[in-house]
Amino acid sequence: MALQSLDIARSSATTTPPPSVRQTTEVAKLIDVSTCIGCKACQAACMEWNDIREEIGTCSGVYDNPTNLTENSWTVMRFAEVEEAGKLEWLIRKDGCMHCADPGCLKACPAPGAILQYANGIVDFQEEYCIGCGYCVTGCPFNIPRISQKDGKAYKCTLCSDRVAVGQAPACIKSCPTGALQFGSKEQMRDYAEHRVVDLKERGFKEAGIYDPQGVGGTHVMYVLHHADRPQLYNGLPADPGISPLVHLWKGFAKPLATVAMAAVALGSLYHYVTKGPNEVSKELEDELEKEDAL
Amino acid sequence: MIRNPKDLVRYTPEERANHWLGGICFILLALSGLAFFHPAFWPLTQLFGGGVWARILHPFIGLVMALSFLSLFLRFRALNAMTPVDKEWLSRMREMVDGNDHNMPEQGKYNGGQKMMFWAIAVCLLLLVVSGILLWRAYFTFPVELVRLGAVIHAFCAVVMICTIMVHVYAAIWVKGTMRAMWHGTVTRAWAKQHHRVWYRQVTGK
Amino acid sequence: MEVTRRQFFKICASGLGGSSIAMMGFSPTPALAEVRSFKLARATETRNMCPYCSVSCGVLIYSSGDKSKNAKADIIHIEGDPDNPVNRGSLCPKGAGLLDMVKSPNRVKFPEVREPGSNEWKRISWDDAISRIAKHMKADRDANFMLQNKDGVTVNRWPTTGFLASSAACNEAGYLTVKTLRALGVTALDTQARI
Amino acid sequence: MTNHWVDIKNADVILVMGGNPAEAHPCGFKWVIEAKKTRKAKLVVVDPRFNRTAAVADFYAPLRSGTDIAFLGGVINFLLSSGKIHHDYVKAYTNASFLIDETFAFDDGIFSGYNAEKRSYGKDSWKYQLDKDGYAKVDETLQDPNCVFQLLKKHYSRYTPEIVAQVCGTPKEAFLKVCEYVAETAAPNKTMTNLYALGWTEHTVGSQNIRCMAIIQQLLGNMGMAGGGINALRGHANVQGITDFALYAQNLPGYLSAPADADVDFKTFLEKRTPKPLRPGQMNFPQNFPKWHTSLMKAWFGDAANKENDFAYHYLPKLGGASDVLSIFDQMFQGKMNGFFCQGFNPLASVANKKKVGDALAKLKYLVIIDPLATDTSEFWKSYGEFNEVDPAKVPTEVFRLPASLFAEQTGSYTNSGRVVQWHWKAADGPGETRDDTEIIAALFLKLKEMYAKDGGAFPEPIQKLAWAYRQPAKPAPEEVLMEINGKALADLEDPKEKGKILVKAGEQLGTFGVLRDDGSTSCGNWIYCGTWSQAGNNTAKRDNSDPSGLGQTLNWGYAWPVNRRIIYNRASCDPAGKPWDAKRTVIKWLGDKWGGSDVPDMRPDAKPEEGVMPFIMNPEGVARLFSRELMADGPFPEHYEPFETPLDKNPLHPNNPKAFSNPAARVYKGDMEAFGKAKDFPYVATTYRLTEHFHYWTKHSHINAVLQPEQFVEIGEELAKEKGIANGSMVKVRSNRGFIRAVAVVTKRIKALDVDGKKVHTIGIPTHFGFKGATKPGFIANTLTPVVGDANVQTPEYKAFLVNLERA
Repeated sequence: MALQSLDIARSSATTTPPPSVRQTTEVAKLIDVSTCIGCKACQAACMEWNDIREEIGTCSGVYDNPTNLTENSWTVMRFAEVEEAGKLEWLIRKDGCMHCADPGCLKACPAPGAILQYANGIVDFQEEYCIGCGYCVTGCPFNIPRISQKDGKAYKCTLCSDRVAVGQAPACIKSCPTGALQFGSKEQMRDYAEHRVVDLKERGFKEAGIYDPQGVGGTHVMYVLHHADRPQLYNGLPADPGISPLVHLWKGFAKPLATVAMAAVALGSLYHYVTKGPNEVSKELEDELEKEDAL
Repeated sequence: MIRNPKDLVRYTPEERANHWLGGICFILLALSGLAFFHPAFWPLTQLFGGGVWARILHPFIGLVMALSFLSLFLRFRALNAMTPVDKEWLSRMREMVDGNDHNMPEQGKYNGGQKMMFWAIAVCLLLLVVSGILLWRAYFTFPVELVRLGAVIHAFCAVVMICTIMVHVYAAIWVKGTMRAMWHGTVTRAWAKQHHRVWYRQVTGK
Repeated sequence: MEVTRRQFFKICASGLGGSSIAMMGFSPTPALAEVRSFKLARATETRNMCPYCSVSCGVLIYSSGDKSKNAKADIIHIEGDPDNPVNRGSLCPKGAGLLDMVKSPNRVKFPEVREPGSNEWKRISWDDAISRIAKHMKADRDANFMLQNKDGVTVNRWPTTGFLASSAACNEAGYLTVKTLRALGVTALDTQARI
Repeated sequence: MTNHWVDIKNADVILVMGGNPAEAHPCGFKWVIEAKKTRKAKLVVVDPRFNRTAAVADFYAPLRSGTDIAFLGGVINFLLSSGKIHHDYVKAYTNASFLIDETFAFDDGIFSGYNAEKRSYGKDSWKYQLDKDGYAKVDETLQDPNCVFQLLKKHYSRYTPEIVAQVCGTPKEAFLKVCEYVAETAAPNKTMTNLYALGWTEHTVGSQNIRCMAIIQQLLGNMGMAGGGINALRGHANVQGITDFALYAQNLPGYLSAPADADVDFKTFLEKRTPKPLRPGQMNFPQNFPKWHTSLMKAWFGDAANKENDFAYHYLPKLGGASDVLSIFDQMFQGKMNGFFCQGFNPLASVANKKKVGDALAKLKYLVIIDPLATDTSEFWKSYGEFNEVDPAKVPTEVFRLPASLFAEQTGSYTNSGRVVQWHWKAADGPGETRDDTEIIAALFLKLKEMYAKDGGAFPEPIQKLAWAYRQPAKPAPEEVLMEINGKALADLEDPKEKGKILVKAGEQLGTFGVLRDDGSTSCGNWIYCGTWSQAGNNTAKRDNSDPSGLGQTLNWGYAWPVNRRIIYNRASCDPAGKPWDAKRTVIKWLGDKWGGSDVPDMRPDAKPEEGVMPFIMNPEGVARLFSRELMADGPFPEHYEPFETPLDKNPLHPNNPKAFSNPAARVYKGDMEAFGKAKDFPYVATTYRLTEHFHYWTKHSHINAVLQPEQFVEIGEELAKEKGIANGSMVKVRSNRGFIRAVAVVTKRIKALDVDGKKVHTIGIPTHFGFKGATKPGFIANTLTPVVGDANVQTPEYKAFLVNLERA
């Protein structure tokens, strides 16, 4: 028994608009890094709910395990020990899909319907339709999608679209012991985040702020950072992410332009043929050779 | 078509087979590649058994085509060396296109346009192979910026290539008596004398 | 092969037609966008508690089946109990991974014995296990039970068999354990609480 | 916990020391974050490592492991010398004004009455001066040099910030900053809560670490307050319950002290345990001991416990001496034990000095493992290369492994760290032939009973007479067991104040321990659990989480012992007149005719404030103890002693008294003393601890958790790593005098070298959790390294501070 789909706002490799009359509230996940203890409950809950199991790895000298996102690890904690002016901070960031308003993965995807953006803002992969080309990886400014070695499909956080579709919060959010992860409408999350920023500023983090990068149209996963002026401190969170200009070029105006160019060549040839006619061997030459033969 | 024992041999069977191998590869590559390039062409993936198969097959076909062209390249490289006559020919291409080819400079086995095409395809294929490997995620992993660049180059070269080949095919259709050179290997003496008089003289000794 | 003007048009037309057919007729079934089915829709929900730390978080255990006689309940998912005032639905990485504890391949499923000097386990029945252990216990208790100490004070203890009690057992199990052990005279008794 | 998890949200300052709740109790830690978010509370962490709790703290101060008393003594000195204490509270609710025996003395690290030979104290001088009525003498002005307040001041005057820095390695400024945070809560309307766990208990001065905090919380007036208290963050889901049920030798269920050889008869036994009030008009609640004990014996032995046989007094074994896990393994090691049971316990991994434990187990005739998992202990006889080197052929022990069910497969109650008893329901059968712990115990008991009935044997009476009237004797239902624990009236219970009025009819479940009797007319399996299953039914299964006060008390969720009280000593949240110290956080108050509020009052409900009944009703003096009388083994005031393995060659507080180097009253067995390492061979301080991804030695069997933290590692500061040429992620060998482990080096900024007594001290962090069985990478057991020496009072081993050496492997 399939459940009702979420309303779709955008579908990969689809040039016509989806049904878009219904108004759906945008949702968002807020990651308040300042109250995150890096316990990895979100990682465990993610694996458990989504029925994915990473392989058991090894310790590589850091707390990060698994050490990177994979097709089986849709979220990982990234730990950074930052020491400035003798004050040590252990900055711990939950990494995973940001659910961009302007998703680079969706833009790059050539398979119709393999990447969807629901009207509530969730960007979801439909592995059924994924062809495994990896263009989504190229399109993503946050380096999130991973192609499975097992089935050649792309995987990433779904923001538990199956839970959200039935009115539940994503598994990671529900599990988060300290409430560093919150889920609600994007508006609620922004309000809550602003409240947290005020608290952080009072505690001496002058540059505290919200990470909701406009380069990708804003995200449906936002961070509260103590050092919003330097997101790179948090294990390389990009300061000003956007879809690469190369991807824009490739998946943007190059597509129609090239199609037109090819059509122009084809039609031009046709026109040429119609107007100029075929280039036949001249009668005189043929006659001349016939004469030679006759000699 | 009437075969005449005095027809001139333009391509050996090996050369023709080589050409058509490349040609078939090109068609398959263009069809599958276009499917990934623009949603309008997506249904073409069905010719390959669906999107996943198209994605799997495309790079392998590409490799076959690259090898096949490499062989063609080695065969015809010398014949495609540009000469001053070619340059003159090229500068007067308009007359040719208009169908007034009577006063064009005399040409060897290949005219300046054909040579241009040869080199364009060679460059495109080289770039397609290199950029294609960057994109071949099933076996290779490269830094994402390089992959992005690869995607742009691959798409650009593919479009240039497709246009070039369209011109190539059209030219063969337009210039009557050309197709048989690749189907059967021979051309009429008249055809040769009209379009490639230098070559005609070389092979006939006249 | 000579291609005449008419033939050329034919080729063009059939090419167009062919690709149109491919696009219309043979094109894939349109992608049906669908979120994954909510896997708990009709699973049975049971209120339980995390056995790990002393926050004792409330958990909801979801099992397949509706408890009908022929359907064997199989635990498929565990998440936090939102009503529990302490954890309010949250779980730590241990609690969030409870399913893998329940399903651990390292769970002991049958009574086993490793005999003296042996290098392997041998599966035995429960009856066998209980009788053999009870025999050991009785032999040791009868041989070493101390009715009086050297000062002649009644002490009634069995000092030669010890017991470390589980801190993850329910109160009821703990109570029955201590009640039984004290009746047997065990004094070498301790629990995880100490370490 | 004196308070409970949710109550942490009411705190203004949260001092985490001796614990790491973000790591070990993340879901409870949410209430710390809640306090930060909603009350702008400050989180202060003092720990040898910058841990996950420190990651979200407002202030972090390092200290050398094993020097908490020096640090906290410094805090006490700071509070007393700056006068930042809650004066009214201290005067009214503590024994500050009590006069101590004039012969009490403290001389260069040793209290009066020390016997070096026996390594123990005679405590005759650690007592109050009593008047002719047997009440303690007091000096309300707190000026008498023998009053507790003056003694306290004098004792801690030595703990200056300089001494703290010298002993702990904590920079002086950092120490003073912590003091300021703490001192803020001396204001009557401010509270600090303290969260501690094994970081304080696993020391040879473990109990005194906690005593230190008790003194501070008394001085600040934070006991009994919402958002205050001393909160032990306990280990397992039901470690509180299992402690309450006394699955250890010294007590019987409900913390009733168990009989020992010295209790030659029932009368002596009762007299020693039934205290007289030390101040007039106090509740002196332990005077009810005979009622609790008699009711327990009725629950256990039914009619076979009666007045004629002193309520089956001699059916109980008498404790002959130490009987803690360290002494049990020492006995076993000496070949004095034949049989052993491990019920949900993995001693090979969790007890100190793995080698000694393994050797001890190999001397047993039989070993029975009752566990859901294939534990390391169950395969102590099997060779796992260098992780467990043993020749099975040489191990004569017969080992049984009985499959127990897990939480999900059981119905019953757990008691959380906040003393809330909660019921849970079975979700599915266990795999294979697993059985509940109750069934396993019942099977063994019934088999033995049958054998004794048939063949006779040593002292069969208690076995034959043990009450076992369960509907299915082989499968006692948890419901009927909890009903038995709660207790019932065996006869109609008459109101002692009103003749003829029946409080409880015969056969009815009891509602409160207030009605327990010492004449055998009530039965109760654990007096503090009386009320869990009243006539109203199973109160532990109550699921109404409404919180009308907003303080998080949720009185209708489960059932907290005692009598559903959520904050104990809550009478102390009001001033002597019955007015709350902080009206915004009213726990209870005097309503004119009775006590009431958001919690069950910890006071006789009708005790008028002017009666002067003091809040600490479990103490015969009615007040809290700054001076702990003769109740501790190692002194009435905590004193800093060095760990048994220390990088120093003297105790900086007592440089010239070798007797006061390490805890003079801690017990050390022969062989274990020799196994201590010296700083010249083992220059680094090691400390073991938990990681949030794992739970003890269980979750190494769970795939998800093995993914999150797959392999044994040790944490090393960058400076030490550089000195030793150790690269991050490389293998290292850590050796103590008892063995070695190999692990991956995690080189970190989070552990810093400390400047201690003019010496640079490096700390090496060793997570436990790993072993040779499980889904994680097979590895060494961390307790291969740890020493066998316990706290002087409760024998908790010193896992948190010992010496090791380090090399590349």
